Amino acid sequence: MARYSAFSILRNALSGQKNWQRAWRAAEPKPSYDVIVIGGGGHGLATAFYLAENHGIRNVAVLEKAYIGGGNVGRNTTVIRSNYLLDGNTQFYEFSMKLWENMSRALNFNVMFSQRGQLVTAHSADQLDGFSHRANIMRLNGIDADILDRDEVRRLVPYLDFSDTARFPIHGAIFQGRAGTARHDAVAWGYARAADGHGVDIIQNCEVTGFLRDGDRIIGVETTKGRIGAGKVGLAVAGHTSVLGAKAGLELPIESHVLQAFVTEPLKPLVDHVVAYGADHFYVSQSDKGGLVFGGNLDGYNSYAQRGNLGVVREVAEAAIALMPCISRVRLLRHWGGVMDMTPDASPIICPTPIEGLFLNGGWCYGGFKATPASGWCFAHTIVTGRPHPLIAAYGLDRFRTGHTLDEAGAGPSAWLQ
Amino acid sequence: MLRIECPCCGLRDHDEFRYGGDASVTRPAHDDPDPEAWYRYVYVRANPAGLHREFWQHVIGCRQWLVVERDTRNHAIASVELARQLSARKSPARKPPA
Amino acid sequence: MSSNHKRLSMGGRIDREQPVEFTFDGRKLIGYRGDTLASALLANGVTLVGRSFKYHRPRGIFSAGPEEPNALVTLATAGRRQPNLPATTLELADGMVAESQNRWPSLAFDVQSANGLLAPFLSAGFYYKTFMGPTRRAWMFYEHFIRKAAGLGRADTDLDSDRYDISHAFADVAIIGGGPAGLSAARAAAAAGARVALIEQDFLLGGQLLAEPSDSAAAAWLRQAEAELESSEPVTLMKRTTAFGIYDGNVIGLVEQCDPGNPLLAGEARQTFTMLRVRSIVFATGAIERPMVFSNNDRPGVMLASAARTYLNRFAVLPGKKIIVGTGNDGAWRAAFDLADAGAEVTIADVRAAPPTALATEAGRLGVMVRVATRVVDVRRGHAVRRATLNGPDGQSEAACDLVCVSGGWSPTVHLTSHLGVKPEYRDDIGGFVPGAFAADRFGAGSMMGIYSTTDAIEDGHRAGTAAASFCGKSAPVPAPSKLDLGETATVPFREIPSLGRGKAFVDFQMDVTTGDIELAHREGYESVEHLKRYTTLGMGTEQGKTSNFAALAAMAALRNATIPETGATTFRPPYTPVAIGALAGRAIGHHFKPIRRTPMHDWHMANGAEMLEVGLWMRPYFYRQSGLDVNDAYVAEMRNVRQAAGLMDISTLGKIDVQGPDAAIFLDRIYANGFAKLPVGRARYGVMLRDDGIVFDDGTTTRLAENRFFMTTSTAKAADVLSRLEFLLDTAWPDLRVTVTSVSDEWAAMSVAGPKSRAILSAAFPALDVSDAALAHMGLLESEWQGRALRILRLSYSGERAYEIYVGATAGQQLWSRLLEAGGPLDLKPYGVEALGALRVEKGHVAGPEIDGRTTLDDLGLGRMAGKRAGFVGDLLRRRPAFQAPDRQRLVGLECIEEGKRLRGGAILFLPGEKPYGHGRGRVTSVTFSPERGHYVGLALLAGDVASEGSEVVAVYPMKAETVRARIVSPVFLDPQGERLHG
Amino acid sequence: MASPDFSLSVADCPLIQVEGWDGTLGQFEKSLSTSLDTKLPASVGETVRQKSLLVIRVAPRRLWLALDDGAQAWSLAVDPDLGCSVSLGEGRVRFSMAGAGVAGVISKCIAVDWCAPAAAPGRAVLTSLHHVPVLFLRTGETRCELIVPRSFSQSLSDWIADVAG
Repeated sequence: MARYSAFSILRNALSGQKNWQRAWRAAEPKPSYDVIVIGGGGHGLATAFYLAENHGIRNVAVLEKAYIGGGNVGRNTTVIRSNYLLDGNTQFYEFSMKLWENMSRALNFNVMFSQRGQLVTAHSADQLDGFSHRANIMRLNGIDADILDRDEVRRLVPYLDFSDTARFPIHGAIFQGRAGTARHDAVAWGYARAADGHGVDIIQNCEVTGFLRDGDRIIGVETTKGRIGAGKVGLAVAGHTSVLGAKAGLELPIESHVLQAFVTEPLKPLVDHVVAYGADHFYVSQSDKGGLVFGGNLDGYNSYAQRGNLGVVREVAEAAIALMPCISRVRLLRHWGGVMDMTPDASPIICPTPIEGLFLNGGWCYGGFKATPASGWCFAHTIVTGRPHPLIAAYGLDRFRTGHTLDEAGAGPSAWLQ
Repeated sequence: MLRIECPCCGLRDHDEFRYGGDASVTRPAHDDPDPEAWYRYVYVRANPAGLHREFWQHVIGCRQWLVVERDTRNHAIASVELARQLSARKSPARKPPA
Repeated sequence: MSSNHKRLSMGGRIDREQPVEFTFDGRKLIGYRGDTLASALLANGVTLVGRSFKYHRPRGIFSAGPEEPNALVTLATAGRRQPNLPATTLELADGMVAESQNRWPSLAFDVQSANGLLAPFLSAGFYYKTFMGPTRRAWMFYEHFIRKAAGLGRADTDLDSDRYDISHAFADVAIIGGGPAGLSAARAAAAAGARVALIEQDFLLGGQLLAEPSDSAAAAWLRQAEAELESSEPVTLMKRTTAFGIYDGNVIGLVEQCDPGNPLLAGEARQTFTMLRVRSIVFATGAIERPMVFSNNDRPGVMLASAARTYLNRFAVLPGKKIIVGTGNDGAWRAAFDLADAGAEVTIADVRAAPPTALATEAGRLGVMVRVATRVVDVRRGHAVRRATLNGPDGQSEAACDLVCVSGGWSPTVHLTSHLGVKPEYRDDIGGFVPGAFAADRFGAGSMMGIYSTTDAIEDGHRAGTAAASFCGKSAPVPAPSKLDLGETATVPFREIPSLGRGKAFVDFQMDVTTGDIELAHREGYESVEHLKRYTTLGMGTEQGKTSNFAALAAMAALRNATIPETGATTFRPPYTPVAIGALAGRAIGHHFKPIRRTPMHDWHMANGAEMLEVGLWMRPYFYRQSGLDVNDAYVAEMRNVRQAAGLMDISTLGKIDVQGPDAAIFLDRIYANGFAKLPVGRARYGVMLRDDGIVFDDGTTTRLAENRFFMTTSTAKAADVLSRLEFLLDTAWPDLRVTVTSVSDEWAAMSVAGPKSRAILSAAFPALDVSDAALAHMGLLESEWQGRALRILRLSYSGERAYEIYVGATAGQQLWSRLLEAGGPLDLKPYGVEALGALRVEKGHVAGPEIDGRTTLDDLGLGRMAGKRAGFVGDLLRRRPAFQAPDRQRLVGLECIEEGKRLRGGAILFLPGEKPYGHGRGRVTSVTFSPERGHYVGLALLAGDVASEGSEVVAVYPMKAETVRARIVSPVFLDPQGERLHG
Repeated sequence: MASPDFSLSVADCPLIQVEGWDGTLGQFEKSLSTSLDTKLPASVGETVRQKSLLVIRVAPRRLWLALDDGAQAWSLAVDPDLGCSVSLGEGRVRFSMAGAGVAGVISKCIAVDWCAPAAAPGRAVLTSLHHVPVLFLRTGETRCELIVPRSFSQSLSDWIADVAG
């Protein structure tokens, strides 16, 4: 794999761009692999990369039913943060943050991780107390966090609504300076290219239609490109975990729901941070191309359709203006939906499964993008050792039976309310 | 915007309704002592990519809970019924007092 | 140059009687009513209009519609700034101030056009390959400059001074597109008896008919159709209205622009967002002409052939005098003929070896030079074209020109149909994508279905309109459509061939994506359509690739040596054209973002110094300014007054539910963790409800009013959720229970009188009532009437003091409130707010929102004894799960601060003395208050059960204020553990 | 507020809700019909006027008895084995709207088709206005009423005034 660098750009510019190589090979399946990862999204590709990079397991295939990065890794609003409250979440997401901080260099692919800082507005003293609790936990776990008062918020983001007509006046905010955004497609492509560099086969247009078994053990998969044997199989198809899980005979506490994302026309720099509205469902950042990228709440009913409803579009627009009135004249360019695995506690599931040889990585709800590197890292470890990596010990499937749920919002087991 | 044909109120935008999730799971009897039955009722979901039976309450209208059959791939609605009628069919109401 | 020197003296659909003054980059110019900004600029000879996104190349006007990739401008009226608008869709208005964008210092001389020189380095995706060093945060440095360079126009941070409306509309049939097919469909559907909404984005109906001469048969047909529809009762004509998205449930999102020719009156909306709900839809969205791909095809002076014809015939502008028309289909010949007829010197370069002879004959008649098997391969650089290079059978030659018209064929506008997942299908015979199979209630008509002749489109629209009406059950006989034959010949598709020139050949003009970028993407393996788009940014501009999609697809197909269907199709997302976010929000802005709930005593609070607090949608008194300077002073004073005399609190926000029926007691027994069946009539009981997963859901008191009737209160926050939950259980799980639940939250004004003097105050306020302890014991109920309204007095206490909750009909709330203050005044009765209420309950050890946080069980909150050995209630089984029984499970404790001059804070993390303060600790402080009783801060906490022994110490750590405080674990009941004050 | 095209007036709204149990609904309705001396609306959205009383079916087993403002209050005895009643009149407010512009104002408030049979004069529609449950009563060609929860009434009348402005 030729390294990317300023020098390589220069050299190729002078040779008319004719000498670039494929970022990853157009691989066709071999008869069998040590590990098959189903799902060519961020998590699946990261898993394959860390299998090779951390564990030296290179006889690996990533099977993608369409094209890599076509699911949620390429549809999300790209926010990366590590501001989690509960023991089991806090450390995992901070580990992920640390991997993000070195990702471009580790992959030799610029994923444009931009630590522009994220703030969530608070609209009452009570809410700010709640944020302080969170910030205390973050600090006590070695994570940066700040609490801002109204004036500090105003200095940082003067374009928010500080007027008398604000329905929910801004009281303060919680701020994480190391939070930010990344270029989502680049994450998929960067992992794909790096994994490919280690010999991993990335096989596109290869849909898994069933599992091969020897007794209770999974020994491979049926695909649209034929049968492929595998020592172990990892499932990383968040959004469609139930569909593939059912083929393997897994019973899961997952529902699929749509979360919409929105982008505006490209503008000169306006929003320098990631800003989330604490009084309703809205968060926004500005991409490097200049579009404001934002989102809101789930559509609120089970869905596998990658599209959203107009009611939510309207609610998101209302919340957007409530937070930053100047967005009123900005025009929405495009909106789309992603299918989320929603779990009853809004925390993910990464673990070995009751079926031997099958490992599960799913249930990412609307928070999967920021977890991509840590998820891949820990899932690879889990697949190799057969035991959960310590950082994902809390993400077992069994927790719903035992009550060890990780419900950050306390919203309860109705997945669509999470 | 989904449009749901409420058997009482007619065709309405779905934001007049409150979603109640999977209606194919059976709630154990109130005094069912089997924790596994409750675990499955609360947590385990088939989550089909296809026809899904689900509860909706016309909360801003007649307040009736409905059972809607909807295709989760394209939101086509196949049927809408009053949940009370369905549950009464399953467990007939007690006889009126004499 | 004189103004409007490119304007013809006759023809067009502009009103020469109504001149319109506008400015472009500070230049004052004149156009006419009926112009777009683009047509007016062309009429004035302005050809350089903007700069491109990445290379800052000079760009002119390319199209005559919303597909415009190049001529983006900013409307720069103060307070109404609006960037990135296609000049081709802006209806010219008096006083319009337009500016070019993405250039500095000026449009003609732009510093960043030097980017063009760097182009070899700025190939697609170059940024993925560099800017990774030297340090880990290097990207943050580079990104700063990249962000500044990117973006197109600048948005204001000022408030939007315009108004937007939202409206709900209904029809049987929506017809999207007011061209020949749409007009014909509307006439048919209306004749069949359907209620029709005809939606047209332009300010004139007609679609492609507007490109026909204004004195032609087409114009006459159009006038007749329009008149007929205008007078047709069931037809609503919606001009200046874009159907931006099709959503589930046959809901269409529309945005209507106001007429810029009429200044907005006060209160009039700039745009109206309409949610149109229909039973069937006819898509008559037309087609968009494709560019041709050759070197420097982005230069000002290169224009779509259909656009040139539109500027000529609709706007009476002759955009060039010496014109080359490059094409491969018949349609562009008609443009060539009209341009020639208007006096231009025209040469047609047709890639086909043998175009139809009829066309060639006509060309000869009009003096149009024809070069067959010839294509445009380059145009000379500059701010406007001067020469074009043609490649034909005799090799390359150059030709002088001032306009190059291009037509690479047509792409049906399938954007809207694909919003709901109808996949476009490629049709080889027309060389384009048409919608795949429609659902039964959707119909397509005209050129969006690949039907390009006007005669056929009218016929097709008629068919679709009739069918759409019939779907709605409207089948009155429909007369045959009036015919219009423009004599078009069939459009034969041709396959794009790679550019032969040397310069950049653009596929996506706005995003500066070239054929080279597509080759590079292919070389690097980004060959699926979605990868191609994402890697090159193709189609990501404001026009969403309306002109670029097909050419890119064709180029990738050629590179992959695949057919177009094998290469794929892009998925179009709403909106069809960009929509102002303000329009989507309508009037739900400012105070109207969410409705406000007011209690019956709201006006009194406002008039009497209450500082208000939002709780959900409710406004509640936070504290009263007469009690203290700020909330911290005030709540302690209000608290003291309750403990020493009496306080009056507005508790109308509590959820209130009327529960009735022969089985009401059985029902309550199931939904509460504690029992209610044996509750005597006239008595109240505190109850806790669990969720199915065993976590505490809500708490409140329920009073038995009669054998079959209970009065339930819930927390303010959970009122709606509790009611729905109860209805859910009754409708779905226990339909055999004869019980009904009704919200009576709005029915009752509720107020609490708390404090040692409360009984005396009640006696004074209600002299006719016996409120003695014998008549009204703790947890007792007294029902009566006051001023003709129902009155309920419940003796309940939240503060730990003797207290009464008084419920009266809402219309009498404010009156009773005043009466109580009047009667209680001599006894020091004073109002208190939410902050004091919270403090009082903490002192008494009652749990509330911070403890009932959706993660705690009955046992966690020290309420396990309420359930005792009961079974069969909601949440019973799952509350027994192992995690909830663990010895280190966090449980409710009381804490008191044991360090002089320090305080506890909610959100502090608890550690054992000597333990390193790292990680999640042993628990947390949930609620605190200064306790006037104790003289220091006390708090409630959730603390690991294995270390929570009363009397031992913990350390409360609060890093956000760098505080560490020692505290002692005590009973959570800080006040009167025996409950004597309830009777004091 | 009032203009030639649109007027809005606000008044109290005496209202009683009655409901029969599953299984004995027929008996309940018969007895109710007798005591009110009128037939009852058959389906949700239908109304029956009896002197100063408007009977509205709001759910399959639930009726609202709305009295004209100022009419004499009355009490209603319901056999608890057949059903129950609860007074809701203190908690509701009645907006009366009229004028040539009323359909236009309503189209900016609620998703109800003014021209549909379900919204014809004499019909009732339960729907939402700015997320708040309201009962729309079509009272004439250019008149209608909204019965709204009292706690939201100020906010909703402000909303209507704003959209009508």
